[in-house]
Amino acid sequence: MTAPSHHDAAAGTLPRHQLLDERGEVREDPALSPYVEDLTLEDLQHLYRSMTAARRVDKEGTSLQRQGQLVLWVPLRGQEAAQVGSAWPTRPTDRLFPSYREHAVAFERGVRPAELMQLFRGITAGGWDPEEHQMNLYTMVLASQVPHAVGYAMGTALDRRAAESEGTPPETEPEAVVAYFGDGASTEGEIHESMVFAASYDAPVLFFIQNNQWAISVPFATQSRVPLATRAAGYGFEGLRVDGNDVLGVVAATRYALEKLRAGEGPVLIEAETYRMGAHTTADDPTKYRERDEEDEWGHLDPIERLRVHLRTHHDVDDEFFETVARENDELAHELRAEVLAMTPPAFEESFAKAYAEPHSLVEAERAEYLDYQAGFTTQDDPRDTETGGTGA
Amino acid sequence: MTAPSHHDAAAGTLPRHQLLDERGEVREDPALSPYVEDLTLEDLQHLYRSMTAARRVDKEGTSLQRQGQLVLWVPLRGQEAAQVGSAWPTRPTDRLFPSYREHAVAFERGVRPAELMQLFRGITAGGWDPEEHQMNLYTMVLASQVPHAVGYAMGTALDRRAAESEGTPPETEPEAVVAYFGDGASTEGEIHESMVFAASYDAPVLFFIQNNQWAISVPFATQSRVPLATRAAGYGFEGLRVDGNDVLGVVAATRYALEKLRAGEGPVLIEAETYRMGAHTTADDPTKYRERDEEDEWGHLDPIERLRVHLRTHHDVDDEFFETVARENDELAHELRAEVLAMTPPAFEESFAKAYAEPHSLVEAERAEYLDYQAGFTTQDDPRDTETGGTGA
Amino acid sequence: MTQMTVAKAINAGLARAMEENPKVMLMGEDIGSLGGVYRVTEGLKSRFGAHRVLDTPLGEAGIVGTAVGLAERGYRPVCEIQFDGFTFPAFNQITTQLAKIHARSDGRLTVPVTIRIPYGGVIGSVEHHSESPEALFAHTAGLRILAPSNAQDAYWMSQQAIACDDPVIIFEPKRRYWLKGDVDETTSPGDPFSASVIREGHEATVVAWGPLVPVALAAAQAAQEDGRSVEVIDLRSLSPVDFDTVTASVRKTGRLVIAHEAPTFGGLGGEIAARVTERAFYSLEAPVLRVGAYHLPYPPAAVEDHYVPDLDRVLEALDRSFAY
Amino acid sequence: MTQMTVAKAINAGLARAMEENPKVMLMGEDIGSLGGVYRVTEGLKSRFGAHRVLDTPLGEAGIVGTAVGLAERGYRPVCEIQFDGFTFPAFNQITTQLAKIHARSDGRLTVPVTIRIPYGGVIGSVEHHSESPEALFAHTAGLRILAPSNAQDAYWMSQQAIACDDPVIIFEPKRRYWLKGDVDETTSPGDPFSASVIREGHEATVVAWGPLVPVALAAAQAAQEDGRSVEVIDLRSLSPVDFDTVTASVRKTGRLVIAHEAPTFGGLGGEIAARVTERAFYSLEAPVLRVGAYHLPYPPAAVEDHYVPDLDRVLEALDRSFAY
Ligand SMILES: Cc1ncc(C[n+]2csc(CCOP(=O)(O)OP(=O)(O)O)c2C)c(N)n1
Ligand SMILES: Cc1ncc(C[n+]2csc(CCOP(=O)(O)OP(=O)(O)O)c2C)c(N)n1
Ligand SMILES: [Mg+2]
Ligand SMILES: [Mg+2]
Repeated sequence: MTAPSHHDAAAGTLPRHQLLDERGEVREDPALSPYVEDLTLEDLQHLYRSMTAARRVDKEGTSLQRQGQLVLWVPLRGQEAAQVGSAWPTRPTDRLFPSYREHAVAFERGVRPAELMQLFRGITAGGWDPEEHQMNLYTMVLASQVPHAVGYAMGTALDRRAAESEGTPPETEPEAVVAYFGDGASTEGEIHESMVFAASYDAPVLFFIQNNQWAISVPFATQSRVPLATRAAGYGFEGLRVDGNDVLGVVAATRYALEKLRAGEGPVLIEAETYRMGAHTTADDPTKYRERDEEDEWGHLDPIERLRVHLRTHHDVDDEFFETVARENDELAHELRAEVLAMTPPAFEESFAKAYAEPHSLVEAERAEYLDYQAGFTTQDDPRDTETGGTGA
Repeated sequence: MTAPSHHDAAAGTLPRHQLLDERGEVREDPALSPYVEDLTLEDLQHLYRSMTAARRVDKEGTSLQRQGQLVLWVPLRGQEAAQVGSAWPTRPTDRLFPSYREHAVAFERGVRPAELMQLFRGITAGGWDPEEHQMNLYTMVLASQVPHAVGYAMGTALDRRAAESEGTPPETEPEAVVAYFGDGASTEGEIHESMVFAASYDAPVLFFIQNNQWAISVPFATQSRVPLATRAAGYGFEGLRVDGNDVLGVVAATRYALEKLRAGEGPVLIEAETYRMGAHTTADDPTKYRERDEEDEWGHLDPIERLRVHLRTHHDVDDEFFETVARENDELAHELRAEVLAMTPPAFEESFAKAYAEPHSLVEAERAEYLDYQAGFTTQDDPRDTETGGTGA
Repeated sequence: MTQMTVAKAINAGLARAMEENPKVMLMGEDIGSLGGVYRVTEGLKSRFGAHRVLDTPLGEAGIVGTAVGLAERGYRPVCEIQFDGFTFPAFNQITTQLAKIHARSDGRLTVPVTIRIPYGGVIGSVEHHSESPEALFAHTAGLRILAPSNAQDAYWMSQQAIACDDPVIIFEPKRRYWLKGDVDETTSPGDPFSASVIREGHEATVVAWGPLVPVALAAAQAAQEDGRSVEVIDLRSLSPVDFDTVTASVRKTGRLVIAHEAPTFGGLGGEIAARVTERAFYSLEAPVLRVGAYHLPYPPAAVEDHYVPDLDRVLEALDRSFAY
Repeated sequence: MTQMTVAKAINAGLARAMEENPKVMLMGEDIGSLGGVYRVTEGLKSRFGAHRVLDTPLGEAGIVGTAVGLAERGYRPVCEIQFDGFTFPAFNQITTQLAKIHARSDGRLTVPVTIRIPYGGVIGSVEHHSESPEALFAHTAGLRILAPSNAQDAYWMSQQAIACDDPVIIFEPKRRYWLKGDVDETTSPGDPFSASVIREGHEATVVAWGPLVPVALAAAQAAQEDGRSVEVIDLRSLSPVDFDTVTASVRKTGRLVIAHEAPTFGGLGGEIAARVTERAFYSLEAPVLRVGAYHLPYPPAAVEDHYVPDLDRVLEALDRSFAY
């Protein structure tokens, strides 16, 4: 059985890599298998932990939103293998550029779930320190982060060049950059310009597409007749198609790509074929546009389930491990919930300090006006009338 | 000998079609030769006439600009085969969307040279009736015309669908659309979105790229590592690479593509590899950025010269024909010159009638102000101070 | 008269335009099966077919750019941009192409494309879902801009925009999508490109549009309770602006406050203030005052109420005006 | 003091910034071997190397978007947009990304990108080569905008923009590229984000920027010949605007005329008029008058002189102002 895919007919010659199949069995792939040969049981357990933790946090996100504690939540369920499998092989010095659903990537980079939820709590448009985690912030305008990733990658290469020409070749291996985007976003023109620039400057950037088959209500077939990995050849670099629900396959493909990037062999594109098992966001209702059958079919391809079966059957991992992980995840979610509930918004006044890095006469004047105006309300009530429209998507 | 190309190394498996080689000899190409089998001597002479006429007009354009009679001229020399070869096979009902250098295409569509030169005379941003010639106007913002072409093509398909569902299937064959753009413009994001939309809606559009090796001073290698025709596969449609200085090859490739489009077999991309033999525009100085050697090398590949040799050696066309054509072209240029010199700008006042199709209060008010203001000058002098910067590119 | 929400009125207006003219078609992200993220186009795909209600690929430049080509072929496409903040990838097509093709062709080509943009804030969402970029389009000649504030206008302006041979952008007041109002479906109203005095008064004028119209009305009401008679104008059309109606009001009242959700600096309020001051200089008892957002990116939802002008800010501006 | 043209001054300013800081780099179409279509970057590629002067692929979104990433990596990229009319493909990157990243990151990230845009008309060219889109950027918080009018400012503002930790757009007056002026390369001047009174007068103020500054000066000179004393302000910074300097002048003169090449409707003149009227209401003897282009696409070269404001239109506005 292979994963259902809208484009298998047109897929033609581009092979789809898979190392761990739907039943948790290992498959040999001459090109990619070597890249996971060294994985220890501990590694596998780490991957399992990360994937399940992300799923648990995701569930808490939806429930917090339902309870009015978040303005929105963007579920990732189903995409844990694609995200953890691509983030885990990166080094701390590599820089990652997410879209807005890459929670498991963020966690793998050390972003705390509560930090991340600040955005969805509606108290910041960011939430964590991109420098600390070498993980950029979420970007709501689809595809816009991708040229940034390319530019950043160009910068890493320029830095090495500068160091070498100063006679101080860096001892560390070259850094790599990962740009995440979705099947829908792949249509945006900025993706194309990013690929052209990356090819032109041999930028060490991995374009990592999570093709989760849907862009809100629009099926993948609307965006492309062929796998997106096929596009890479049109820019003169390599594109790989991988089962995105197979964490080993994703780890292997990512390691392969990162190796190429560090060797200066230009950009690489990976299309991880996965599935958004839940709603697009908490404002979405998938029953409007897709069949229950399709969801069920993909349900059998759950990325976590197959790793669990694999751990059980091939590594004798027993209930105790799984129960411990589940308990830890519950604790994590519990703590997260407490943290989220305790979050308070910054004073609006602080916004005036964030728009510009240097002093700005208009902002200063408006800040003074605002403070004056606020001071004019002597009642204990907040002056705001709080009529809200209460919708969002 | 093959045409020099920046990307031959990377060209890989994508074949480059050629039917008439640099020495005017016919080459067999199993896929494309059948598409020019029916060409008569008269057809070949027509192609020759069109190509040389365009070149003659082009020369006149440069000289008119040098004499201060045009604000700018955009030379096409070297691209006559690509342009005439792609325009000639189209039908009057097909719609063409040019960039800004497609003079020979325009002439082939019945646009008079003097009509076209109005734009470069600085008296209009258009110049001809797009409906009359089924030839859109020039577009200065690179790539912007390409989504229009796709939308127009979508419209032709919708029209047929509507006619069919009304039980009045059109008797004519489906219309096709041609979108022209250059190697430089191929990098713009709108090109990509155009390709995605065209594939998604099976739009009957031919993307015709004139890869003339340069985008002003930037060589093709900066835009792509591989032939642009390679990109088509990434969208799931066919891409053809053709010697753009070989008019037979271009005719054949275009006919092949148009046939596919009319059969409803979706978009096609043709990359015609050619060379801009002159400057980018009359404001440009190619000695700043490219080698004389390269120009000379391409000089040997002149699209007109090889057709002339072919006509002479294989069709016994004699001097008289060539002399007659040259004389006719000179006359054409002579008349054109006279027409250009006689052109006067429209009154500025007319601009107020062109911005909107329907009445507009602000425009009407400003028009009245303008007329009032003009009326305030009682002297015979034009009120304008005519200091101009006098540069342009 | 039928009562309906603003969202439903747009839906009904679009449906009627599609019924009456087979060349009218809808394009956008998620507008088909889903009916749009706000359900404004709900039911239209099943009613008119997938060839007239296109769930497009995800590219705004592609949407507007192909709409231009469809218009050149004789269609009347209505594009939905999912949220205000996602208009910018299409900015080039709107500004350099859609707006200019009629002039470029010396009047030979028309491109009757309508672009619907749900806009404005206070919906408790994340970045780029709450912006008011109308001024960025008003400055460009060749475009027309409408901003309905109620169901009646929503119903008719949708149809009038589609019928107009010029490109029209409709800024839809997304936080008012569920606001109900009476719609007269039988009598086709007058010029959409005109302002409307929706409450008479003689001591000051408030001009607002779209989502702030109810706020302006509430302010006038509150002012009346304080004994002040305030006239309210729903501007309705942002390009062109009906300066005659605004000027006439200000000549009568002598005071003007303009309220919009967009940041004040560089917003349309400046244009209105400047032109009205020029035309009614001797009638003004106070400078025209503007109430807008601050020169900051739209802030996080938790503090958006401090950013977007509200009743109190309009009242405070009226007070300042009266203080002159 | 060195005499140089505006173009040469920018070239020298860029060169100096590149010398002083190895992180400064230039990006754009044709800026390398060709030295830019206006030769503003002439010689810089051979001097600093192809890795610091990038002849980029032909995509404006790619240029600005990769510059953002380079800035996040610690570089200080200077992007050239070849002509005003080709800024729009990058509009999304400029408006939703470059402008907002500092705020989005709660001040953690800075993106010191400079964007150079040769702008304005009367150069006798074809469509999209003569536009003045400054208002479309001024409305967006997070950006700063400079508009040098002379060689001294061109030299220093280039460097000051690069040194600024915020994104800065420089609108370069392309028709004045060959205007010569003295440049003091030794004394670094003050705040670039301030206006400058370049001619004193007491009966009226004219505010202009960029290419219209010489026109404003000529108008003041002509007015003087008619016995009128006109003060001229070179606005220099379009975002933020130095309202203090303008207001102080208007408090003194009582009259203000604002001239810009952009269409009047929705242009920056409205913002200045509105704010100055508010701040100097009781000092104004006449409404603030604006001189701008008409609400039409930039017309063909043969008639552009009728579209772009010139000396006579400024004088006519001054006359109207004096007539109050
Ligand atoms: C430029 C832009 N257009 C539209 C949207 C609205 N929108 C948000 S998510 C989404 C679908 C994205 O699909 P995809 O890229 O496949 O990512 P996924 O949501 O599946 O992770 C859309 C249309 C947006 N955020 N940005
Ligand atoms: C969007 C945009 N950016 C920049 C320019 C300036 N420009 C005009 S022509 C040109 C090069 C175009 O190269 P190509 O597409 O290969 O066409 P060619 O000129 O070779 O025919 C450039 C950069 C433009 N017209 N539009
Ligand atoms: Mg998706
Ligand atoms: Mg070219």
